Amino acid sequence: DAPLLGIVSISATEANNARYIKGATAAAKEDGWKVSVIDASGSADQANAAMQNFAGLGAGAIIDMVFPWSSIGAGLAAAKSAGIPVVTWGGGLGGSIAATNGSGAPVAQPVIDRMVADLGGSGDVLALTYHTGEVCRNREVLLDGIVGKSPAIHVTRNEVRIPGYFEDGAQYANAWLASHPAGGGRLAIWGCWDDPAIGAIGALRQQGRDDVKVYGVNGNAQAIENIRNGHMTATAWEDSYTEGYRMVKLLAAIRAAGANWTPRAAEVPAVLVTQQNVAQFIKDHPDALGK
Amino acid sequence: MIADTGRRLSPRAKAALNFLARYGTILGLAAMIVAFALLSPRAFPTVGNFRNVLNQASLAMIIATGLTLAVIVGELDLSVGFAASLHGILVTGLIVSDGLPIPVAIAVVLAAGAVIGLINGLIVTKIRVNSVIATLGVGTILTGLAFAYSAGVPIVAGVPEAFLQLSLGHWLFGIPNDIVVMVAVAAALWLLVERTPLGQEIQAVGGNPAAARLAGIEVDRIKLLGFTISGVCASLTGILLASRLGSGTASAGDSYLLTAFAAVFLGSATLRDGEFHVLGTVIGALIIAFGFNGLNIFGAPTFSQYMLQGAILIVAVGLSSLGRSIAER
Amino acid sequence: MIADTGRRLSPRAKAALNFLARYGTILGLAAMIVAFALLSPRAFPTVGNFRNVLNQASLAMIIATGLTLAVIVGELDLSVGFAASLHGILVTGLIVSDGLPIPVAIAVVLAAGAVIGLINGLIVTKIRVNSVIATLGVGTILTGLAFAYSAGVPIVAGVPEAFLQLSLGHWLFGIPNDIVVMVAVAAALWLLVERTPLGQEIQAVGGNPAAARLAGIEVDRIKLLGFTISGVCASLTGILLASRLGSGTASAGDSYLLTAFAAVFLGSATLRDGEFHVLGTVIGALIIAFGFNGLNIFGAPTFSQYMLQGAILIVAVGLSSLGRSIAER
Amino acid sequence: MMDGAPFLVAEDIAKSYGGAQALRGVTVALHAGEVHGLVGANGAGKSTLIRILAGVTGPDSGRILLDGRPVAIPSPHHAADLGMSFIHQELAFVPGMSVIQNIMLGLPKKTRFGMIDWAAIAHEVAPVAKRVGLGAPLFAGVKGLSTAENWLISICRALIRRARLIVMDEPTASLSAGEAEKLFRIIADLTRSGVGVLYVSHRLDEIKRLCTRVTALRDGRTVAHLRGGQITRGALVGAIVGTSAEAQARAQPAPRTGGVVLSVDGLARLPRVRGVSFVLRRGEVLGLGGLVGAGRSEVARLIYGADRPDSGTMTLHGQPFAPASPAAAVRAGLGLVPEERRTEALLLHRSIAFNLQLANLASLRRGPLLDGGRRTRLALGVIRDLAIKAQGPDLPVARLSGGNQQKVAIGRWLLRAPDVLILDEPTRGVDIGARSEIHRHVRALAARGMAVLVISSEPEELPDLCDRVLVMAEGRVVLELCGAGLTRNAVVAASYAEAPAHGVSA
Ligand SMILES: Nc1ncnc2c1ncn2[C@@H]1O[C@H](COP(=O)(O)OP(=O)(O)OP(=O)(O)O)[C@@H](O)[C@H]1O
Ligand SMILES: Nc1ncnc2c1ncn2[C@@H]1O[C@H](COP(=O)(O)OP(=O)(O)OP(=O)(O)O)[C@@H](O)[C@H]1O
Ligand SMILES: [Mg+2]
Ligand SMILES: [Mg+2]
Repeated sequence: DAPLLGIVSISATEANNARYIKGATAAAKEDGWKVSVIDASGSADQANAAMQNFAGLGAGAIIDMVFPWSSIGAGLAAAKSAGIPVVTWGGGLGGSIAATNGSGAPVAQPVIDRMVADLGGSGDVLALTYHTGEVCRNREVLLDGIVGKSPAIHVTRNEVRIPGYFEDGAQYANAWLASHPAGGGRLAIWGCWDDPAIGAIGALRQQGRDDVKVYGVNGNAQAIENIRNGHMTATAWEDSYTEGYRMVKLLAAIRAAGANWTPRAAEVPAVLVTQQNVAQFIKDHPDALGK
Repeated sequence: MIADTGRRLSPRAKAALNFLARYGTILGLAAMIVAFALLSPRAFPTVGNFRNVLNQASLAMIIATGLTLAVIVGELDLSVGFAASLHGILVTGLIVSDGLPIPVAIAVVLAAGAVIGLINGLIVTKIRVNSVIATLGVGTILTGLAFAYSAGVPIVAGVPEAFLQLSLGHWLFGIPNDIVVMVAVAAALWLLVERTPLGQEIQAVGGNPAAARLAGIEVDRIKLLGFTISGVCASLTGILLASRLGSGTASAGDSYLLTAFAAVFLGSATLRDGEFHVLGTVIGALIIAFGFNGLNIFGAPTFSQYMLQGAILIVAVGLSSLGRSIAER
Repeated sequence: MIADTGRRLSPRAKAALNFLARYGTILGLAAMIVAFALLSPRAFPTVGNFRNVLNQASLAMIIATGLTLAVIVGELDLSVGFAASLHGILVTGLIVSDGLPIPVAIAVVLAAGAVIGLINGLIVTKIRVNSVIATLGVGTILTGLAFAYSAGVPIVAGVPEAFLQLSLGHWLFGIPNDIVVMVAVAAALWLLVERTPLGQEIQAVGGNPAAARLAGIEVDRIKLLGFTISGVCASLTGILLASRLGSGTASAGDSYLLTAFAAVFLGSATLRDGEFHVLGTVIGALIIAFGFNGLNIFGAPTFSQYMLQGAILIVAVGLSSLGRSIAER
Repeated sequence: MMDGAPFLVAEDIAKSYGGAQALRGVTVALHAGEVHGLVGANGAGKSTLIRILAGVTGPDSGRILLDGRPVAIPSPHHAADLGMSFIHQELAFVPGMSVIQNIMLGLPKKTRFGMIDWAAIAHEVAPVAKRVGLGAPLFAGVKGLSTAENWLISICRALIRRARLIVMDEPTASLSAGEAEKLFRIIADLTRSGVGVLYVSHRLDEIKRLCTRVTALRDGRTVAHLRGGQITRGALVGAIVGTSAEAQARAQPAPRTGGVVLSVDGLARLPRVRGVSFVLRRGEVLGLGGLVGAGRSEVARLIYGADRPDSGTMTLHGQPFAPASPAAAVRAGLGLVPEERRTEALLLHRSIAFNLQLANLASLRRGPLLDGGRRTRLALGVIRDLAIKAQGPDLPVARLSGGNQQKVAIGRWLLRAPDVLILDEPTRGVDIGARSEIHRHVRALAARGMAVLVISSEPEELPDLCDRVLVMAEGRVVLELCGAGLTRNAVVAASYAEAPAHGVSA
């Protein structure tokens, strides 16, 4: 019988999650896993329940997507006592997690650098943040570090919710734009991942504002499309398909090593996508548009 | 010990309280706008910002006025948010993957919205499942359909600019289309409920279904109508949302559910005592939209924004209801 | 043409329908369990898995039985999910940052839950704000408080093992603690509502507040009690959730809101006709938990899991209500 | 005993609701062991006074003295503590509860280990239930009980509380002669044991028979105190309406030449209706008499499509008639004024005009819209015709007195004028003036060709109003009365008759 690979996603409909699942599923097919995906729809409690269920099923491995290791205590405990390795994507390394990737803070670095450069050292930034997520928090720390070196850049922060990030992104942008009229200085909107920034783009377009640069992270299909159309300035394409693919490939080694396994991060480098290189990028990664 | 329990309010005090009871919520909205204007005199009270607020409020308002119809006939419709998500995916899918002309795709999706509303209604009136469970169940199924249709991947590539202009454009005197659509929907539903014979039946069914039935009103049909209108409005919101986002994205509309409910229940304290009505919902949606915008422009930190938003809800209704309960004591 | 509309049900058919009306929901639960057992004969029908399901259901059930009290007295409490989130942060914060002993921290948080419930109740009974708006407003404020307390960052470091054992341990005959707590809460609330004089007043207030008042029952006090119990149960859920997650995380408990409502309304179709009661809620929560677990274990694709979950809700209630409506026709 | 000092005095009580002055200065003195009648036209303020005594609402001015000491009654809870017990005009039930739970609502209950001891309570309640004639099983739900049975539950609750004063607001309005008789005997027992009873009724012969003193209200003022021999029908009518002339209710029977409009054959819905057959002719007023639970309201609901029959056929204007819903019946030309105005007929929070329009929306259509002006005119017409005491057509129906609410429920159908009108207890709670006014309207409609079916539990009403009366017992028609044979006593006697195996076919 094929071993079971249990995937617990915070939101299987979120674009990046979906791409990761695709990659993981492709690798699983090659390695002879049977895949089962549970959408916890943002609920940590449901994620724990799903992990317990997978443990009860005697799964061969569990992938936790985005829930930080700190919020899946019961699930980890169940997996541990059943001897099932748990890896995370964006959940960080801690507890009894065997491996992680998509930790994503470094991914954001080129985008933030690019934004600060575009601002030329002064201006206003609307940062759309999500503190509950470890990845987003780390990206924000990175942002603070880089922007902190330019005292003339002023950052306004707003927390978005999951779900609800589009609407929140749009609403926060809308209000921020009202107090930052065109012509007052250089303006930028930064999303700790693409979706809130895409919500903000809706607000910008509705107000007919083209003086604000928009930056995202992750490079989901919609972000690439927006860059191509000129509505977004830059994003870092996190190759989540490959991340999913490689993580599953790593599982064999984890299982073989058993108790001797040393937890580690297995990151996949990101690609900075801008309006200048987007055409070439799409040529290189046609799948990035979600086809 | 004094046995005379008479505490008579002066006629003037009573009139003031009655005024408060009726217009308290609207006064709350006005006071809030004035307060924000004083706090952020340059950014808040501008034509541009007000247009933005209306624009931003329009989708929530369309879904909320539709929901109002379901609530007036005495039922809850918890499927509206999930339905909006599905319809957003569906309309982009029909345009992008199936190559349907935009008007045809929109017509198909609006029809699908009507059908989903009808299904909600049939489950409630024929199988007699409580509307909370029925619409939650249907909403969950719709989420599944959205997954099935899109495999969770947003439909992005190839969304034509003409479709984006649906929400982003302004074809009438420079007024953003979303606002025009919102005003049209609210006005049509207001006319239907308040000014037509059918509207009287709609109101009667929610007020006392047993009495409405014995007065010769087809209660089940009216309920079906309420659900259907709610479904169509949800699909309209989904279409405009997809146009606004430039993509069909699963669960993009889910969060409208709570906003719409807040608007509808805020509205029930407006002008009338605890009755749901379209105009009230419009005012409720405005309170929510102006509250969010004003707090944001003022630049309060996120946590205090939440606290103030919560307080605005309670105070807006509290003004009316306190006035009413003192006046009637 | 025959005008004879007679369709007489045989007494046996009528008895069967009445049985269905009463036990339809429970039959649905049983049928679902049997179906899953046939589909996944090795993994589903095991003692371990059933203990697992009960364990998973326990938090939702605690919050849902508490909510049942608010709903029985005729009000909605939309703050429970947000309250659970806040209390989870609060309890870890008190233990980790303020170094309070675990029992003291728990007692403080339970008291905070009672106070929040009381505030909900006072806004509803004294200011007469509709309970949907009041509890949504309070819930929003609680979200703000949770942010203010934790800045949205999960409280992880230094959570003592003893606190984790609260939810993960099993101190009584190897039964997981969560299950023990859940059974205790449900049993206590069931006794209160169904078997005590106070419970009669609670039922009366929800059934017909005007009649209850005329009969000399202090309606407002009973409503306060309902809200307070709902608040305490939400805080208990928040505490156990934090222990289960091993951290205090903002918005971790938010999603209990919909689950709890689904359980409560599923329950209202169980055994009784559209009345809310504690036992019904317990069964409703079990239906949801077994549905989630069975579909998980069967490993259906994500989209069909949603569709089946939605269908389970509707069918479970539909069995009862269809039976009832045919029998009464 | 009766001539001692009164133990409860309500002195110069005034109360206004918004612009309406419900009470302008009312004084009532109650003695232990007496039945004190409270009479007055609809909207005179009787129920308002009672609500003040019960602590449901507070007076604007005036005071209440108990045993000579002023007391405050801020809530119904306090009223109970002061030893007062109430049967309010508007029924107050918890629909999801059982009979015994409703009886014990708000009363202290016996417990064991903190848990309610229902067995012990039932032991206590059963004799009281028997005494008032409540036949329904104590542990059954109240859903599906008839209005009369609900009233008996209210009466049980008031009796079990063991009060010094029991206030009864139109307790017999929904009772038929038998139950009323039982109640009168109970009242007699109560007064013998020193309990005071404040008794409100529009049935003047009851007042005459039961009361030792009477206070009459008119427009919120005390207009007369009568006692003993002063309590005559003429004096009561004079005090209530301000003149001594009582409108003649009995109309001349219209010549019954009309053809059959509705015929009912073998209509049954077990267990309440067991085969009912009759015909209803154009221009006639047909009465349906009988005891509580005889199945009359059920027959009305079956004809109206509100319930489905087990068997039986109907024809309307000679065509087969089997309405699937009340809406279908209304389209076919029927109308029904249901028994329970508050739950079955009215939207209490809506205006008079809104309530009146509901069966008449087609006639208010102007283009696609509703003709608001016409709606107001029609409402004003009904308010005038039925003498509804209200400040205007926009007043919510909840603010009307009980009798005036009943007039709104009837007014809806007077506006529509259907071919067949079914009236279930049409004058329940309506004062004597308005009662004859309603009777006059019904007769006028019949004279214009309408066929009317009237259900009434009030013994006088059917002989007053009807051309012909069918008496029902246990789900069957047992007797037809008409002409000289149609008298109060004949109706009452037939109600108690053994039900024959087969009904009398009309
Ligand atoms: N809640 C209220 N709001 C406004 N007006 C009211 C309210 N309750 C009663 N009234 C008015 O007070 C007056 C007295 O009403 P009340 O119910 O005391 O009359 P009643 O003598 O009991 O009449 P009936 O015989 O019809 O029961 C009426 O004109 C009525 O419209
Ligand atoms: N929907 C129902 N379900 C169950 N039982 C009912 C229902 N409606 C009425 N009944 C029962 O049928 C009996 C007959 O009621 P009905 O109202 O037809 O009698 P009635 O002759 O009009 O007497 P009343 O004067 O009490 O109205 C009542 O005693 C009641 O218990
Ligand atoms: Mg009265
Ligand atoms: Mg009857």
